[in-house]
Amino acid sequence: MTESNDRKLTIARAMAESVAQEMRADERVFVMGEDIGALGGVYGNTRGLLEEFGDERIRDTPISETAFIGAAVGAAQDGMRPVVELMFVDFFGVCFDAIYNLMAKNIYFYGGSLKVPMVLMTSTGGGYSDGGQHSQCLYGTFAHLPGMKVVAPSNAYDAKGLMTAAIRDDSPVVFMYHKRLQGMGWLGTEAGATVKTPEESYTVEIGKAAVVREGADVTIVSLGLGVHHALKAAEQLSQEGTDAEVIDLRSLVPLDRETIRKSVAKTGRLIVVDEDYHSYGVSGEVIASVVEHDVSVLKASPARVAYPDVPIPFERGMEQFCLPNVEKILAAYQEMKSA
Amino acid sequence: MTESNDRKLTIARAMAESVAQEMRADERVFVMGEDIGALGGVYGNTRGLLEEFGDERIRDTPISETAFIGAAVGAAQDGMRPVVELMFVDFFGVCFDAIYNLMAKNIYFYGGSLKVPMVLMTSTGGGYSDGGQHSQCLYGTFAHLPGMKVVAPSNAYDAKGLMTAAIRDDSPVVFMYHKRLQGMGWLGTEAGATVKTPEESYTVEIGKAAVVREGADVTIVSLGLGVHHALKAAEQLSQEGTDAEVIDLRSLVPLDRETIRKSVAKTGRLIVVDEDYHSYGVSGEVIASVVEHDVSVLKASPARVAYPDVPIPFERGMEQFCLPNVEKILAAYQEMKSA
Amino acid sequence: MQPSREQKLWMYEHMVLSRRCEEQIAKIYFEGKTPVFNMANGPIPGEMHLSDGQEPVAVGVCAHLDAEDIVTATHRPHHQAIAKGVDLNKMMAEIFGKSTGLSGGRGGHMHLFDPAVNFGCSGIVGQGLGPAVGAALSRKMQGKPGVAVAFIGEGASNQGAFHEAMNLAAVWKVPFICVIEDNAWGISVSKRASTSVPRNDVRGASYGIPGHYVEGNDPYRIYDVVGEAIARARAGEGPSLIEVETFRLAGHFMGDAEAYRPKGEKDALLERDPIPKMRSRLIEDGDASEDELNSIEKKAEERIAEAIKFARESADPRPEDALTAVFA
Amino acid sequence: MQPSREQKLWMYEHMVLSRRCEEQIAKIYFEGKTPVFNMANGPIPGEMHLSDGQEPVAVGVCAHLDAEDIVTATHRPHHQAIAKGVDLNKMMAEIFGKSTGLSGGRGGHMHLFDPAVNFGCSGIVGQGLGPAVGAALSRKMQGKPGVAVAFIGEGASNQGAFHEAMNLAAVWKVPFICVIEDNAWGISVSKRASTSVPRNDVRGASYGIPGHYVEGNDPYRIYDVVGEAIARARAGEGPSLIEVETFRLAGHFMGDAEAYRPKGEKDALLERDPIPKMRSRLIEDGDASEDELNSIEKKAEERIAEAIKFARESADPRPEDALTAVFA
Ligand SMILES: Cc1ncc(C[n+]2csc(CCOP(=O)(O)OP(=O)(O)O)c2C)c(N)n1
Ligand SMILES: Cc1ncc(C[n+]2csc(CCOP(=O)(O)OP(=O)(O)O)c2C)c(N)n1
Ligand SMILES: [Mg+2]
Ligand SMILES: [Mg+2]
Repeated sequence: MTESNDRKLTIARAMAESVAQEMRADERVFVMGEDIGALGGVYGNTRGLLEEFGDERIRDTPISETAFIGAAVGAAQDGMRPVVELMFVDFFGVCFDAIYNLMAKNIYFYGGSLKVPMVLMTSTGGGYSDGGQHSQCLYGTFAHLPGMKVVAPSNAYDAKGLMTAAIRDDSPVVFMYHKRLQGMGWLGTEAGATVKTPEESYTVEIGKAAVVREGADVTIVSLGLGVHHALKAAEQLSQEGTDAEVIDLRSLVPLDRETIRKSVAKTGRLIVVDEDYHSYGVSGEVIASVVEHDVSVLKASPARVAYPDVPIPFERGMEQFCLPNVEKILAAYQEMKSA
Repeated sequence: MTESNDRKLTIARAMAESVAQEMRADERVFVMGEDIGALGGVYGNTRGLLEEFGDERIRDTPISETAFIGAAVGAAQDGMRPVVELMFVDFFGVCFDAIYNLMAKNIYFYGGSLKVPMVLMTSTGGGYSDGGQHSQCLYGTFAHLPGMKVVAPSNAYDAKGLMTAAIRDDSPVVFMYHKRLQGMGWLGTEAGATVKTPEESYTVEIGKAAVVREGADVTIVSLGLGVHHALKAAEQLSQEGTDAEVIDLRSLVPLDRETIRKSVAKTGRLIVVDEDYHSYGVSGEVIASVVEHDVSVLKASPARVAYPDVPIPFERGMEQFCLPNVEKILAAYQEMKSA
Repeated sequence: MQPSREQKLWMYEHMVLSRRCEEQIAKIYFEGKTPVFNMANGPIPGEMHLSDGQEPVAVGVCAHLDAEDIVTATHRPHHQAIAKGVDLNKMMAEIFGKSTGLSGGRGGHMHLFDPAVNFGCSGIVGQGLGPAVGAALSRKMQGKPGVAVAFIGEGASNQGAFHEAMNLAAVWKVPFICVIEDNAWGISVSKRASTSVPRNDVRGASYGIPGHYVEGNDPYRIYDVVGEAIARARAGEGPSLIEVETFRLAGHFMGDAEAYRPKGEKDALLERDPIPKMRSRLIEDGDASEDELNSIEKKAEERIAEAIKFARESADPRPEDALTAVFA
Repeated sequence: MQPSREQKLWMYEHMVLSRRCEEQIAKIYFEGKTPVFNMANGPIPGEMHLSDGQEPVAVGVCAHLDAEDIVTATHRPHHQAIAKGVDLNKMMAEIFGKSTGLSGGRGGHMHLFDPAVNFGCSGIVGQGLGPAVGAALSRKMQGKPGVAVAFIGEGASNQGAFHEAMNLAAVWKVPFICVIEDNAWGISVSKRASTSVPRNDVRGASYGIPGHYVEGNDPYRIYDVVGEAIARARAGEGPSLIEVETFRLAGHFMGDAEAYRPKGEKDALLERDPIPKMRSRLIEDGDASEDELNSIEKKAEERIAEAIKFARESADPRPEDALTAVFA
């Protein structure tokens, strides 16, 4: 018999397990979104919930993101704790007012006298030829605007713990899960995302990055799928005698600048890997956060491996050309070393 | 009699003049938006147009931003050249799909076989107690996403030239004008924005920053209203014998990294002034663009004077506490020097 | 459904309260803004949307509501807030941006939130619809009483959020009512230029729910029609859509030159001011004496004066408090 | 309005073309995706939304359209593209992601754009509505002929974009028609669970425009009702809203297990396949002989085979071309 703490879960199952546990413990928790009922979520993260909790608490919605995300805010303010899904983050354009201007600002407009305990979960990422309106990450877009916490796990352990923390948080949390980490076979899952995950409920603190590999020569900062690229690159670098430290941000808001700065102070070198668009996003912020604090720690110009500033093409060769990958990380390090 | 080239215009009038000239020259140009007809635009930038061109070409719209911005895209693809207004940039949340996913991506989805010649003009900025849903800049939000050019003038000369360039551009251009530069008395206009503006038509190239003050000791990069703060800070610094160079970005997409890098290579010091939110935005991007290119040019850690990551409060003291200003720029320089 | 005498007097009282509030704000708004009008200056800076003329809608609706019921209001929220029972001192202090304000000065006049009476509003046209539907859903799921009313303007009825919220409320059959204040203008754009139907009541059919139009800016008729819709909602029979004819006697916001209005419109409207009209009616119908009404008016004046005094005398927030209350 | 014999044969031809297209794509889609199904692999990677069963809507509408007319289609666009006359080779090459594709492989199957016949589509539910209204406005302003048709699904009718676009088109009285393909499902969510009215035709009244519902997934009836609406639009009488009953014989996308469908639904639908139905009818009505239809079918098969050959043999785009065509 497998011990509970040996059990491996996909991120999809880890998310569903967290939601189910919180729903059992707290009847104010409920789920809304498109195809999260009978279908169990396009990315599997609500599978099994309808069967256990019924359609009052697991609510399929019309294709009306503005209304149902706005409704989640209203319900959260009225004492419920909704978990609401935006099927693809790419769809945020039809409902961002309800997210960034309403969900994210009402605590402030209430002067802190009310809570807005809700989770907005949304899928991110490309790499499987889903085209320019179904493959974006948009991490920077969400993280730029105040009033919402933003998390993005790279593995099932963190996914479960962050989801539980998010549901228990009295502020709105955006939970961005990467499709290629979900463990849906039909998307070609990254194996490293499926890890040991305790059955019992636990939380992972929102706002704390994880040093997922220690090293002394270069710091590679990433999130979501990029963490796995970074770890693989680190493996290869270690064969050449270079010892890379890898930081999994896990949370974009709050951003754990301490952990990043400490690491770069040690290694003197920084590469940021981000599947979101290159400019005005995560990669720029991480670099600026380091150098504004103390530029002298850097032994070389920092580098970013990010998605270029172009819409995401459908065709595989073109899309792969644009995506971050292990080779690009290695090349960035080579350039850094030879500069 | 005032010579034509001595004539000073407000940004509002400069914008309206550019649009009028282009409408006279090209009957495909027309204007759509809320209250841009009889009212002449809440910020005055369409004043006089209805009288000259009539309500077929100067179209007041319903409060339906998704529909009329989407319609502008359809009209642009069909051979027209719409200039469309989103009254406050803060309202982008109700219609961003039509902007970032449609307007910005259709040229790509057409494989370049069609043009999308349209201008989206929108007002930005706070400082006059209009509260958290009417005072944002959101520069980073627009600049982060590919497929749209983004300009933000700091004075009437640039505003007219950039508007003319934008209308003549075959790609979508977002024209972000700062309310406190418009020359609407009721908003307490920054005097430096009202400058000599030729009557004849001309363009300012999109994608070129301007060195608006030369200096050797520190580079201050900004845009819009921030440029005026920067210039005032530079004046004060010069009294202490410090010679600041001020760069007016004018355009966020494309971003003129060359001009910034050249300047910082000369001065060795960088301060970015941005009224948009601090994290994941313009300030981080500018800093990263410099250090990723060559970190060794910096003699001190770069600094940013940006809007903190909080919603914009109504009350004057709180809002002013958050906004960039001359004192904060001077303090940033002091800290940089003493570090 | 007819209002009782007490309800009529309550309505009159709250219409007068609202009007006195707006009159005082209008006056104070110009402090510090003369000789040069600069919106950023004075004790009440920023945009200011007054509700003069629209008071009947607020009282006709809120006469049916208790503190536990939910209201999401618009960018023009004072009459609605007052009718819903928002704390007047805290509301005025918020409008002045004081530390004692509803949100300690963070919100301002477009962002009045009072959890004690379940009142909220927003600066984005149509933004309150979703939250009202969600609050109504919350009550239904929790088995708790309460209806949710979203006020919007007639201009907002062409915003996508309207359609989505109406449909969602109808599909989920929650206790929700959308009340459209038809003041014929969305800033400078007339209803005719923006709305494809003369009256929004017909749009109820798009959601399989009752649609009503109430003419005449008449508090009693509003009370009547809204009462039925609220009874329906409380009985679990689902949402309704009600459009109410009203008018604004002021500009869209303070400083609005109103040049877009046809000549004579404003004067004609002033003739129809609902407050003197209700006053005469109360007397004609024998519902109140001059004295009673004088006393109501005097009290209202005092109440507003007190709120203004409270606001003026309250401390400014500490500037650095701008950084607090972002998260719960 | 009844289709002529030529039009009927044109309709049949394009229904068959579309069906052969989908059948071939369905087959090829699995190349490289067995034994392990991974959407990212094979000559046609990514999501794939097939239109089997919905062909009558596309042909019933497009039989009225010329190349100059505008169509904005959905995420399920093949039948609409084929009926609108999109270049088949380039379309297939785009679906395969080839350099010869409509956008050189940048778009893929959800982003088929052919300026030669004014055809576009999108991956966002309801996104095509605004552009269609704008194109219609453009024609009106330029005094050029042309109507614009936006296709959407019944699920999309609850998106805010629908409401805004309908209202705008009606206020501006532009030559625009919204055609709703009611296949009863939005992915796994039934129309009943998402839409507050059984039929969207009633929503026309919200915009003061005609609303029609066409039953039976019947190409002739669709032709009839759409024809009137298009004539109206061409005559400058403004927009219409038409919902058409149809059904999808496939899953929402390829790989959809369709467990949400009630038992027996799929089999019942297969019985009602519109293509064999039209075939029999053409013969019964004496509009075509077996031979003629066989020949149409054979040609369609060949045409699709040719398009696939073209696509397969075309060169891949250069990877670095991903960086081009961002701006005009
Ligand atoms: C989404 C959005 N678009 C535009 C605006 C700007 N705006 C504020 S009030 C207003 C007019 C609203 O008209 P209506 O709904 O009739 O309300 P009224 O002002 O007449 O009370 C507009 C266009 C906004 N706040 N939000
Ligand atoms: C704004 C938006 N929300 C959600 C989706 C995801 N999605 C794609 S197709 C679809 C169902 C659409 O249903 P319907 O409009 O009936 O069209 P059908 O698929 O039945 O042809 C959904 C929810 C999307 N693409 N865009
Ligand atoms: Mg109005
Ligand atoms: Mg459907």
